[in-house]
Amino acid sequence: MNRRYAMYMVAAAAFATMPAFINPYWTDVLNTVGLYAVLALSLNIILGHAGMFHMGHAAFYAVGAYTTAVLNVTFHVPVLWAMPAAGVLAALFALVVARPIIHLRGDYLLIVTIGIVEIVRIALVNNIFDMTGGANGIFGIARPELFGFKIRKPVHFFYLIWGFCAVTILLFHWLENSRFGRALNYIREDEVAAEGSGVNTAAYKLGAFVLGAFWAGMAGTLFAAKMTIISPESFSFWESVVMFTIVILGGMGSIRGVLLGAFLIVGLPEVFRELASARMLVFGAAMVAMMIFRTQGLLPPAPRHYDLRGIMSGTQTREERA
Amino acid sequence: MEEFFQQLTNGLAVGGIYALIALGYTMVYGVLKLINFAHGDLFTIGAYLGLTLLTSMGLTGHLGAVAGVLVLAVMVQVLVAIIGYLLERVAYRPLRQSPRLSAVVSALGASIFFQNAVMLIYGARFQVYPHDILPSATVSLLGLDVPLVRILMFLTSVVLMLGLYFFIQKTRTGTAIRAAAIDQGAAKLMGINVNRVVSLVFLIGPALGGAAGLMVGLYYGQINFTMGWVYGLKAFTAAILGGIGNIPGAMVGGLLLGVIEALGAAYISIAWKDAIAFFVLIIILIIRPTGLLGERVADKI
Amino acid sequence: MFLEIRDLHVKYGNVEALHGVNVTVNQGEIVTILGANGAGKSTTLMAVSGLVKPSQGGIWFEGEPLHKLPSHEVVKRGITQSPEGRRVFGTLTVQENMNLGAFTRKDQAGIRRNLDWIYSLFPRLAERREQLAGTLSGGEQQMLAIGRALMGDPRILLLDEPSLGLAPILVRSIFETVRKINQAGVTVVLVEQNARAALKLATRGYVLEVGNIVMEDTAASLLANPEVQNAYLGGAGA
Amino acid sequence: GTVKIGLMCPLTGSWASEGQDMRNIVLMLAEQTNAQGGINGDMVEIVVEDDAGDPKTAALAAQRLSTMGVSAVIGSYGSAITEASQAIYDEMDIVQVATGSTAIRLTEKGLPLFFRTCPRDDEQGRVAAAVLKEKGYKKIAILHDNTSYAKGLAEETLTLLKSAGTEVVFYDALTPNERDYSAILTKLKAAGPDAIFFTGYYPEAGMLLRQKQEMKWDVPMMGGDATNNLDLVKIAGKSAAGFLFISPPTLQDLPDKQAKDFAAAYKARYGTMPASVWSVLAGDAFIALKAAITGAGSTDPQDIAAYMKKDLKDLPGLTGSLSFNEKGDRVGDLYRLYRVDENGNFVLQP
Amino acid sequence: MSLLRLTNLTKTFGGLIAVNDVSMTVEQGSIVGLIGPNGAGKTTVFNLITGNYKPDSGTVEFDGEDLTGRPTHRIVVRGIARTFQTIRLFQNMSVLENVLAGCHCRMKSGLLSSLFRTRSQRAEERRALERAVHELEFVGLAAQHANLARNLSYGNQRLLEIARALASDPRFIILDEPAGGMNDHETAQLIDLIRAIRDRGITVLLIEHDMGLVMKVCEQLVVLEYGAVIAQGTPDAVKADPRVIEAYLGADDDL
Ligand SMILES: Nc1ncnc2c1ncn2[C@@H]1O[C@H](COP(=O)(O)OP(=O)(O)OP(=O)(O)O)[C@@H](O)[C@H]1O
Ligand SMILES: Nc1ncnc2c1ncn2[C@@H]1O[C@H](COP(=O)(O)OP(=O)(O)OP(=O)(O)O)[C@@H](O)[C@H]1O
Ligand SMILES: [Mg+2]
Ligand SMILES: [Mg+2]
Repeated sequence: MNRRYAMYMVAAAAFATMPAFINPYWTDVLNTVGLYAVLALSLNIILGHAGMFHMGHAAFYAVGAYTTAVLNVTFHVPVLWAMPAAGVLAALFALVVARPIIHLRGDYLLIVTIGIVEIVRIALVNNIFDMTGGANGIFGIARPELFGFKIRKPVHFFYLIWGFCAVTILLFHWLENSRFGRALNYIREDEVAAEGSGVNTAAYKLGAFVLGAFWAGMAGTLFAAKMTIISPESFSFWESVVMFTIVILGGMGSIRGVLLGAFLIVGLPEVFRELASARMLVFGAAMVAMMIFRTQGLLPPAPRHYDLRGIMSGTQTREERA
Repeated sequence: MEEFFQQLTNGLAVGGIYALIALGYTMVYGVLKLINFAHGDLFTIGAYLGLTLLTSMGLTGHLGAVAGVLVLAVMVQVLVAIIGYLLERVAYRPLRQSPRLSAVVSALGASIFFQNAVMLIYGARFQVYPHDILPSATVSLLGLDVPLVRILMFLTSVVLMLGLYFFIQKTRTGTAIRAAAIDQGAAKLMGINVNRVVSLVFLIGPALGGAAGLMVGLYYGQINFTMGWVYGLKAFTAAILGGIGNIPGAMVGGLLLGVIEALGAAYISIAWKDAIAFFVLIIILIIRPTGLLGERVADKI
Repeated sequence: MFLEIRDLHVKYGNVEALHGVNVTVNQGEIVTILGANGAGKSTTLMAVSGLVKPSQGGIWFEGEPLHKLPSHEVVKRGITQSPEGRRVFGTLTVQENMNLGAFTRKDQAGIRRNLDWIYSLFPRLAERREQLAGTLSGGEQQMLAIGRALMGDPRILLLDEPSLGLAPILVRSIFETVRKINQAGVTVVLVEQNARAALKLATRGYVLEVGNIVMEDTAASLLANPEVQNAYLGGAGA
Repeated sequence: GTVKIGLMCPLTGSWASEGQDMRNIVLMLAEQTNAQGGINGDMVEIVVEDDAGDPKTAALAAQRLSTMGVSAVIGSYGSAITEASQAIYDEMDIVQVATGSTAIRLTEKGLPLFFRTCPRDDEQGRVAAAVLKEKGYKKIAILHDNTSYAKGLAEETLTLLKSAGTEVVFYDALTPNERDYSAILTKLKAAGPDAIFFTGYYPEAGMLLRQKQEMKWDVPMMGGDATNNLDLVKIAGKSAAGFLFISPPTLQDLPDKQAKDFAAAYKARYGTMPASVWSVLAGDAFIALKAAITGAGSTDPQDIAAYMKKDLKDLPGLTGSLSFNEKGDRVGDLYRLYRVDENGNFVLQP
Repeated sequence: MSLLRLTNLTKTFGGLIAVNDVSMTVEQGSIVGLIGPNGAGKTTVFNLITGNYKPDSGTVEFDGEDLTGRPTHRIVVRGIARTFQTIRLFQNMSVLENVLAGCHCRMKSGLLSSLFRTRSQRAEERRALERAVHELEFVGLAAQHANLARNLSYGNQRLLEIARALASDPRFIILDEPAGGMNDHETAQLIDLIRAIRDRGITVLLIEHDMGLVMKVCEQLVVLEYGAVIAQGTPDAVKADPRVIEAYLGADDDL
């Protein structure tokens, strides 16, 4: 176990030195990857772990980004200070909209979540509350500052975004290996049996939505800060599809898989830039090919480890299993 | 009041097309439990193939409008059916035993592929069907002038729906399709050739989609490579609204969606039209969680 | 040879479940396969029906290699199965399930006759013709699964634990029915946990242990065999 | 050495056709320039990046162009897309000449290196209101499509009409990329306008014309400059007759030789004409940059920008003469009124 | 006072009366069998007790408390655990995790303490693991703890369901055909297990068609037919009841 952690640490450290070796463009590509990684990790809680077909995550992302933009541009709240507010508002929104639909099954939930993201987008385009700037969106969002340092260049954002991503990975890893994380998996596997084992399935499903939305809302802050201008088309149904694809292609419920998925889904179209007009054609074919090649996702979740030393009265211990 | 009826016919005309695409969606979904996101693009392909055949072969010139369009429709359906069949073999069959959502992602990939393939082959510009192929006569209905073509399109949708419904409910092959939809293994034990059933469904569904594409091309005239995405999403919504997997449901859902959109645009706001439609959908699903005509089998425990 | 399973190996992923099973069934016999949980009994039946494919060896029916046929062709040859876990079509009615059992048949009159006979066998099903199969009780579903397999007018009937979940009175009538069907000329392969009843009914029996046939004998000898008694009949014969 | 100029345009996505025309035009002009000995003896190299008509992709494309040593970038088409890239070019000291981005605010930010070859929405709104008034329409219906551009124009016109005392009986937005607008037309008809002003793009305008005729409703309709596209007539067919639109002049209406030569060369090379004036504006951007680099004798972005603002006056371009003001906006009266005649030709109105 | 008391329970599906005015009690510390022909309504009675179905009328009282209409997960917390007639395990999770599902309702840590892995959360997790392993050892599946549930044989899957139910620390356990698909040998072991469960102080109510098992372990039997109770009493008395013989057992032979 410790050896594994050490390996992850080394890999993370190596990754942290990346901006020194690549140009700002590729650094910015990595930033986009990181942003989608955070988003997909938050969707993974709902889609991967609880198994709810949610294709409307961009709605929560939008709420977070617009909250940030309005707080910053209209009320001059520093961008990073707006982050908790963005999360909370997105979570509240999730609480309100998810409650009545939580019992819907599979594809019915899927279309309803698509509906929610479309309604949000249309509301933004139509300048709801006279605050979202309609189709123009909101521009002039200030660059974030951290301890007096102005985050401006791609390399600055690299550390902001990937730092946030690292924290997300750690916390979600803990969450996965807890009562909460397991309960979501029970619901995914068999809802009736989960309820019959004493899991309050409705509450947990709602909890997954609220947590996922909270995180997506915070990712919205990062996005607003990075772009300095946001508009409704950045939160279309297609955005949700991209996040959805990252989770499924990477491997439902697998943090490593979702990270890899983010690299591929966001990174490949950039790699294919040389192909000009044909790049999306190749990308589409690559998506099909990858899915066929790894039908369970690229890196399906590894079984959880339980340390049974001192618990098993017999001779068998964790090591013997391996 | 006249405006209301006018809007109703507007809604039914649009809804008829949604319904036709939704039928294909629902067929495929019924058997494979697969949301075939590429279905909308098969619709686009139908529209483009129709245009190519129309302009290259001059069918309507040689055979006259009615016969020409019918021959054209058959050719388009056959071609799109073949593409649908190949799609299933290449992108979906290898995923038959995998988690359902894997196939959904494969479908999304296929959709991107088709959309861009059409763009590369035909160009990104709008393409336009020749004008005046269809008769421009209008029929007086309840004091309204309704274009004849709209009525014909609507009737075509209804006839296809009824035909499909009887095919699924009453014929031996239809029963086989329904059985394979529930449990493929058990269906094999009944002596059903499941691969053939799936292939058949992937011939019928895309053929319907292609027919709808041709219809849109002929009537509205203007087609482009992204149109399938919008229509596909609408049709998926319609299928769910009616209860996915259910053939009359797709019809009812499609028509209803068209009417909701028209009335929403007329009496609430044009700009919020789609939001209103989704809102109504959500309310309906909250009340009836498996759609209007969807089966509601209690989970026997 | 009527039905012959020769050196059958089946793999699930990387794990081999059958390691070379040999079973022969003569026309008109009732052959039973006994074995503990997970021994591979259901796997064997599934292989005959063509739902799992052998990695080695195969199955021959009247000299024809069945394992090379897709499963619907196997059914056409007259081999039907009442599978483990019943697998009724939950969202179809009882009657539609029965019709599907006769999917490969064309003789309408024969189908009618068969249907009446099965409904008289299981009056409960006749009462519930229009009920969705998924809402039937466990035992009712079991009746439906057996009835559906009989609707195929089989030459060989494969039964996987037909008595599972049935009330004692019905268990008896099921075994009685199997005997009658057999007398009418249908060959039967029976997998049962109720080993005693199965052996009483059967002509011959096989014992399967973790993917290998370990015993093969006439039913009477197996019934008298102390090893069999110990392992499958709950100790010394009652 | 070489002069590197970037081109950022939508090669994929919904606006791919505009982007592909932009690329064709700029590549052709660059080749011609190189054939004539380049700029100041240096060959021109065009670096094309796809922005997919999407702000996020545009930001990445801008980052990428910034790392390739370009001194100026042409593009892009949509205002929101251009806006997502503005800050990046500004921070990297690169001249940007937008081509189809008409949103007012783009040049109100005071970015020193930003230019555009298209006119602004407020200019067009002013012209539109004037034309509608001059034609004597009393009750006007305004329809837009909720895109940033069309809505801006609609709002601008609405304000001007209202302040001039003209009654606006209808104001709403349709959803672009649909096929059936009869529900909207039915509602419009019930409002009883003398004329419809549609500020959106040509595909929807074409469908509206077509379905308006099918309803046998012959109210006059006018469009903004986004309807200036030959495909409009292809889509609308005969029903396009009588349609009015305001726009910068189309290629064939420019009397000067440069435009005529360009049109001939384009047709010879690509087999068709550019579909819209917007892609031609990318050609103007190239011509302006070429003149500025030649004139300034330098590829330094500051020098180029300074030259374009101070010294570049009345340069003959494809769409008329090119000059820029302090803000980077193109100056001059660009808008003309067009009418579609019975044969589907765009006829310049006096 | 009885541990479980059902009073005038009725449940219909459409026109079908699946459970018809059933009243019965289960005493603390007993093993009671619920038998009857197929489709008599036995499983439905279980579903009414555990809140999977809501009764049309009648009440379910547990330990003096009215549980009618409560959500299932609340009922589990009160101390009623169950197994299912058709096995419902979390097929793609490990055997150990399946049992941990049972522990869920006895744990407290929520979203935040899980997210931040607090000290009390870790301690609680440790205790749950101990409990889960204990239950696996109790049913004899400890060696399989790391296997996926779906890779267990049918009989072992049934045992795993029992372990999961036991891990919720119930006072009352209901088993729906626990011996289904088991041979005589395995059934004999199951009988020992059921007795051991009772010896832990847990009251048992079970449905079973294997008369051998029923006669050996049950102290009390209730017989349903067409949704109604037609007999109850000791196994010997019920076995001799002509109505039960006619409806359920059939003519006596050595089956
Ligand atoms: N779909 C499957 N995937 C993986 N392994 C399987 C699968 N089906 C069966 N097995 C394994 O194959 C072996 C044989 O299983 P099979 O179901 O044939 O046994 P059986 O004799 O019918 O047992 P039972 O009495 O429990 O029905 C077992 O070890 C089982 O775990
Ligand atoms: N959800 C449902 N919808 C309709 N009918 C149902 C439903 N659940 C059960 N039934 C019917 O109610 C009756 C009682 O079913 P139940 O499952 O309780 O029987 P059971 O006594 O457990 O039988 P078995 O011993 O065969 O399992 C059956 O006739 C069944 O068909
Ligand atoms: Mg078995
Ligand atoms: Mg039952």
